[in-house]
Amino acid sequence: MREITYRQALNEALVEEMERDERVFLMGEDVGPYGGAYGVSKGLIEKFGEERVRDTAISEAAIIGAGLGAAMTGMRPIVEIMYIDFIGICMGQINNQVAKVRYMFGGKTKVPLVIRTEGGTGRTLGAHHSQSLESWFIHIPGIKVVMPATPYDAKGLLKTSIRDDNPILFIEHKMLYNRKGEVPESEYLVPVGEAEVKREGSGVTLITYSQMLFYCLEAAEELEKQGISVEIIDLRTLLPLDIQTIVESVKKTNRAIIVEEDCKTGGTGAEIGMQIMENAFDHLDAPIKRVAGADVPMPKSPNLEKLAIPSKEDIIKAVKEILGK
Amino acid sequence: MREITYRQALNEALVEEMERDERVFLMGEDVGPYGGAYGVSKGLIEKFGEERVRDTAISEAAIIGAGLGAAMTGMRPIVEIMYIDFIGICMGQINNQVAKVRYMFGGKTKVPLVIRTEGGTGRTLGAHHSQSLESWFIHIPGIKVVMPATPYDAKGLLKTSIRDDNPILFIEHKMLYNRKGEVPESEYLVPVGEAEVKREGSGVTLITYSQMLFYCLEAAEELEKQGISVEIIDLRTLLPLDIQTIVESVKKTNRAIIVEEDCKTGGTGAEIGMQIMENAFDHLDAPIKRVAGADVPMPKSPNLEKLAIPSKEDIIKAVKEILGK
Amino acid sequence: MEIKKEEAVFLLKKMMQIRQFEDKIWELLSKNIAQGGSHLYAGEEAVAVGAISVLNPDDYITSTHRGHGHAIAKAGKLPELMAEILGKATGVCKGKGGSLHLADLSQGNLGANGVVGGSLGIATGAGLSIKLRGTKQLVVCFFGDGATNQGIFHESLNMAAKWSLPVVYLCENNLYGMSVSVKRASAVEDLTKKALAYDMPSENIDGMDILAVRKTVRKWVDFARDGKGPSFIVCDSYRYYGHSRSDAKVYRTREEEKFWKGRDPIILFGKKLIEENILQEEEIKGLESEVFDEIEQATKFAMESPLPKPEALYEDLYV
Amino acid sequence: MEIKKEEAVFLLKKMMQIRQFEDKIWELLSKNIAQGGSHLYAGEEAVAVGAISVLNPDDYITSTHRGHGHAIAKAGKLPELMAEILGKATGVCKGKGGSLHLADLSQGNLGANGVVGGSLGIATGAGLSIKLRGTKQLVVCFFGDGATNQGIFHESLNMAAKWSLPVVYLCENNLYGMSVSVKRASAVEDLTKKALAYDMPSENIDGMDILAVRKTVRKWVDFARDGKGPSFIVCDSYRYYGHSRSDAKVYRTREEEKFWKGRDPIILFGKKLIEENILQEEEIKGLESEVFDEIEQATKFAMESPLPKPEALYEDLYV
Ligand SMILES: Cc1ncc(C[n+]2csc(CCOP(=O)(O)OP(=O)(O)O)c2C)c(N)n1
Ligand SMILES: Cc1ncc(C[n+]2csc(CCOP(=O)(O)OP(=O)(O)O)c2C)c(N)n1
Ligand SMILES: [Mg+2]
Ligand SMILES: [Mg+2]
Repeated sequence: MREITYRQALNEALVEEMERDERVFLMGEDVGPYGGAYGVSKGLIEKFGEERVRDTAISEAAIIGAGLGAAMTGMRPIVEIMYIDFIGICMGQINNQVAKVRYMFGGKTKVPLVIRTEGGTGRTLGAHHSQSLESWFIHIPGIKVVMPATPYDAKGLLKTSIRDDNPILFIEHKMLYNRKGEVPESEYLVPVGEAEVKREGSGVTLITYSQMLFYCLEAAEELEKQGISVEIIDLRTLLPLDIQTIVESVKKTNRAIIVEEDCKTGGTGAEIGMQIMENAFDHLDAPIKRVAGADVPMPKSPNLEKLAIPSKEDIIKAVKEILGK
Repeated sequence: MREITYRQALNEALVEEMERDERVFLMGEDVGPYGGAYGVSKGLIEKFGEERVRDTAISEAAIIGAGLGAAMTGMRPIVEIMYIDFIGICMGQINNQVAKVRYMFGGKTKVPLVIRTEGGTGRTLGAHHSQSLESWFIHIPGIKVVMPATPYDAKGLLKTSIRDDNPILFIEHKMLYNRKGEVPESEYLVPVGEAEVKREGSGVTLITYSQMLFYCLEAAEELEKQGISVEIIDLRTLLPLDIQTIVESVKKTNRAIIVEEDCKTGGTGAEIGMQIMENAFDHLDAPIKRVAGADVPMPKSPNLEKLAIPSKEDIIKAVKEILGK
Repeated sequence: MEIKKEEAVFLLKKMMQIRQFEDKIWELLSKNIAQGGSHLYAGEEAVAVGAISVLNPDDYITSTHRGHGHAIAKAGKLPELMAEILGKATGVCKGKGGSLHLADLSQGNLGANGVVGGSLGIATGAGLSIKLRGTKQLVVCFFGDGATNQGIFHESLNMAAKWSLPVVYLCENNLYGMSVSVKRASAVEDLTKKALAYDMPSENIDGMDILAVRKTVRKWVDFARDGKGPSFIVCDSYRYYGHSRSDAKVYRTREEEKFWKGRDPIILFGKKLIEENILQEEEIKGLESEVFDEIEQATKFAMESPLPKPEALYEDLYV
Repeated sequence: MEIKKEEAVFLLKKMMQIRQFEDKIWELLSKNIAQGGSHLYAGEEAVAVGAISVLNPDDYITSTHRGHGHAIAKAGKLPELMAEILGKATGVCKGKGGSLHLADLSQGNLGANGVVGGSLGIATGAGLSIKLRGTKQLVVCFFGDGATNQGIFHESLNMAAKWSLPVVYLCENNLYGMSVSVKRASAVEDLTKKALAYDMPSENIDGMDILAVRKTVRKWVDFARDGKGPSFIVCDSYRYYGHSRSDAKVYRTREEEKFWKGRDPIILFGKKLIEENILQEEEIKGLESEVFDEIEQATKFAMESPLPKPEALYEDLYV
């Protein structure tokens, strides 16, 4: 199968859905001629024109608010927040408006809105351009949170997200844009809300998502050489959480480690861990572990930045610990 | 000892600290002649004048930003966000600026800023005036999160928070303002970061905070009559979490239930539960339970609002379940 | 006065409906039958009724925390609105929204909002949607004087002006945001100046005079429909009740209240209609008692309606 | 020209330091010695140097994502700044901040900011602090044209104007916010209009002419120090490099770049000084090579400095 980058995969998803449905349009900072800060929307303005590919002012709150208003009145907007680090500025709009209008209004409206953004560490950009804030959003009933790791999932999930009638926060990862992977030429969709076992194994289940998937896969390779078998689940969607797939795996391996890039305290691993405890306590042979980011703002120094997020070695160490090796 | 309300206790703390230190001032919407939406700052403008008790425009982002700027340059501001529901509007300022400047600047500044706000359900105000959003903030390294339940703790913790050189999110509860409790006439402080065992017991540990403390206490009374002994920990501070006090209790009771008013998924109970698992797994005789709010925006209807948060009955039921009764 | 009798009756009655509706809510609040917060619109009727009366049914509005008046003016049905405020299953939002979240999408009311300034972005996006869909609709975005100090107000006006969106931004200046006067909150007292930052046309009018409101709003509605873009209208008005139930109104004088009540929009319009021989005193009395009956019926409906079923808690969240 | 030689040398040298510093950073970025983002200030030197040169040492500034120039102008030491950009332990923020977060509290620099508009509130609060403490300090708040479309810009200006705070809001209009021109982002091209919404005095000046910048900023600094309140200055300028390393600059023409480089603030000022016989060509050359040496030394210091120790990860978070 052909291999394309995560960036290209996302770009194809945008193009295909905009061709398919003229209610779909894209709006955000520098999404036009510049093609988006990470190049995902390159070529779109040439293809679809200025009306459907709209460069906005640096006004995150109005971007989200306007996306919502358009979604409530017959359009299917995709809005972009350049870095998830800036999403605090429009958190009021996302939490109080986007996520709540449908419920507050007794189900009498729907919000087919995709908020595309980008997060994670790896480019030594410091504390305002390296955050992983997904856990705020799994605490907001009314939205869904999607975080693809592979080009295949990126394309399939973005297409599905655009067709979903619910608001979706779609979080890409800055270190994955250049990563290549197999993506079919023909159309396909990946359902929102389904995790996937990306590697089968028997000794321990690693539950992860986004960039950390690749750290886990590398760790698993190395562990295999040492005779340790690891199963890896890529959540792909964080809300709703596919707890069933997780529990099935944990029932098999009896051990779970959550590997997450965000700050540990109050992070996504806490919720995932609690749900495992609530659903599979009797199957656990050891306490669930979290391999997570440090509880600090992201430091600039490249060495500290690396230290602040899980490494392959951290994962290997945790696996060995949980296995008592 | 004399009994005063939570509102009065907070008011006294403000007065005492403003008298003690002239760098302390209060700023927010309707904090002046109106005395604050819930009356906490009544009488302050008369006592301290317009310079130190400042009514602002409805500009939450600038309120926080200005509080930060003042804190970095020699003042000790207390700023008020009327409802925590609106805090999304200034989330960017809190997350990126307030919490991060000290670390980003290599420790070369400090931020003695108290952000007072109010949350919780109980007045059938609907989805924009009933939220419990504390879990977002335990995921922000750099700030502390304080949530007092009793008048005693409200006063002692507010005074300590004002004297703390770190930024503190101080969350009051709308249903507690009128609640009375013992508060000494003479000065005292309650340390930030320390939980308290509010009721000793042996069968199960209830871990809770803010309004839910009283629900737990009532449930414990009733359970006692049925011969079930419950220990209750009031966290009082959510970040940093006093995990030691929790673990000590769980080692004794071998069972833990977290009772929280916020939406369950991604809530504070997830983090507390995971920390118990990480620190006391071998002492657990049953899976940790969460009694938590429903994963929905708060509905207006009084009956649905009640259903959406834990009730005394829910707590009793969970205790019996965890004890296998 | 260029107004037909039928139209005059419609306008007068709508204003009376709002007034009596609000007085009734006040009564229900005092008796603790209505719970929670309700920000009452009494005194400002000419603004909502005047502005909305020049719209087409498929035009949109966005409303505020003080939204009963907008909802009633935008073809809202009194019983369902009253039921919603009481949190009943028969309410326009099935009892999930309440006073702060009255919305009726089927009537083009994109919703009240518990957050000051919370609807500004939505209105702007609805305007963008109209432009992209190429219809002849437009949006009237209501908000208070206090909301003009919120960041999103500025971001929205800039966006709408830049993109020439069909949105009329209508500021209800009732002199206070809760307890803080415009004078104490805003660097400019003349709020039309805020539109200068966007080269947006703006006008300040008497919001107690329904005909003035209609005339001005119609002008800017036509402007928007002609594709000429957004506008900013400031309507001076006054809320009769306190901000909410617990408000002791220490921040304003009884004289000021008297002054504004002396300019009551309903009385003013009624007098004018009598003077110009369009309506007779008795007809007005008749209307008043018609409305009285409607409100009584709405109240009865609301009070007798059931609360939502427990299952409703988890309904209506996702599609 | 009313400027003493000593002062002229100071100004020219500061501008040269910034220019050469930025050119060096560009070189280090290209060689991947400097990593991450760096938004370079080259071309805009007259703004930072001109404005900051009229301040007292205990006055505050707040800076932006394009903050190297402000930091250097506000008495920042080149080696520590360079080290910070490379993430070294000897950096002014111990390597934790980086290019986007240069701050030096001891010099009154309240910090650069990775968030557009992120410093507006801080500057306003510092102004409030000055007022409450009753000192004679003031704040110059730098931000870009793009930041004027952020909500907090408006909230801050309103607050400062209402409370008459000693803050000079200084907009560096370099025609673009990343790739989007002022024309495409803002409803008004003349950004001084944004101050009309707050009755705040404002002025638009040539940001390539350091003497014009000094004259105007001094005027508004005096105004603020006299307790007359805030002001809004728009300095027209141009950034020579792309927004960041990866910027292909598709949104602007090479002619436009040429035009602005033809108005280079350092060359312009140097020429004027020669014309007016304040400095000789050789002296300028001498300054340039002095600065060259300083930059080389700073670079050497930065490159040879150690990275932070692993323990540093958890230091400096709480007091
Ligand atoms: C963002 C936000 N801040 C504060 C509040 C609390 N609050 C509710 S109404 C109000 C005053 C609003 O004033 P204005 O916009 O003038 O509308 P009015 O109430 O006068 O109709 C305030 C401060 C809120 N609902 N939302
Ligand atoms: C809130 C926010 N939105 C978007 C960005 C991404 N970004 C960084 S700089 C920039 C352009 C800023 O333009 P301007 O304010 O004119 O400053 P300039 O870069 O031209 O100096 C953008 C969009 C950001 N850092 N913060
Ligand atoms: Mg008002
Ligand atoms: Mg710019």
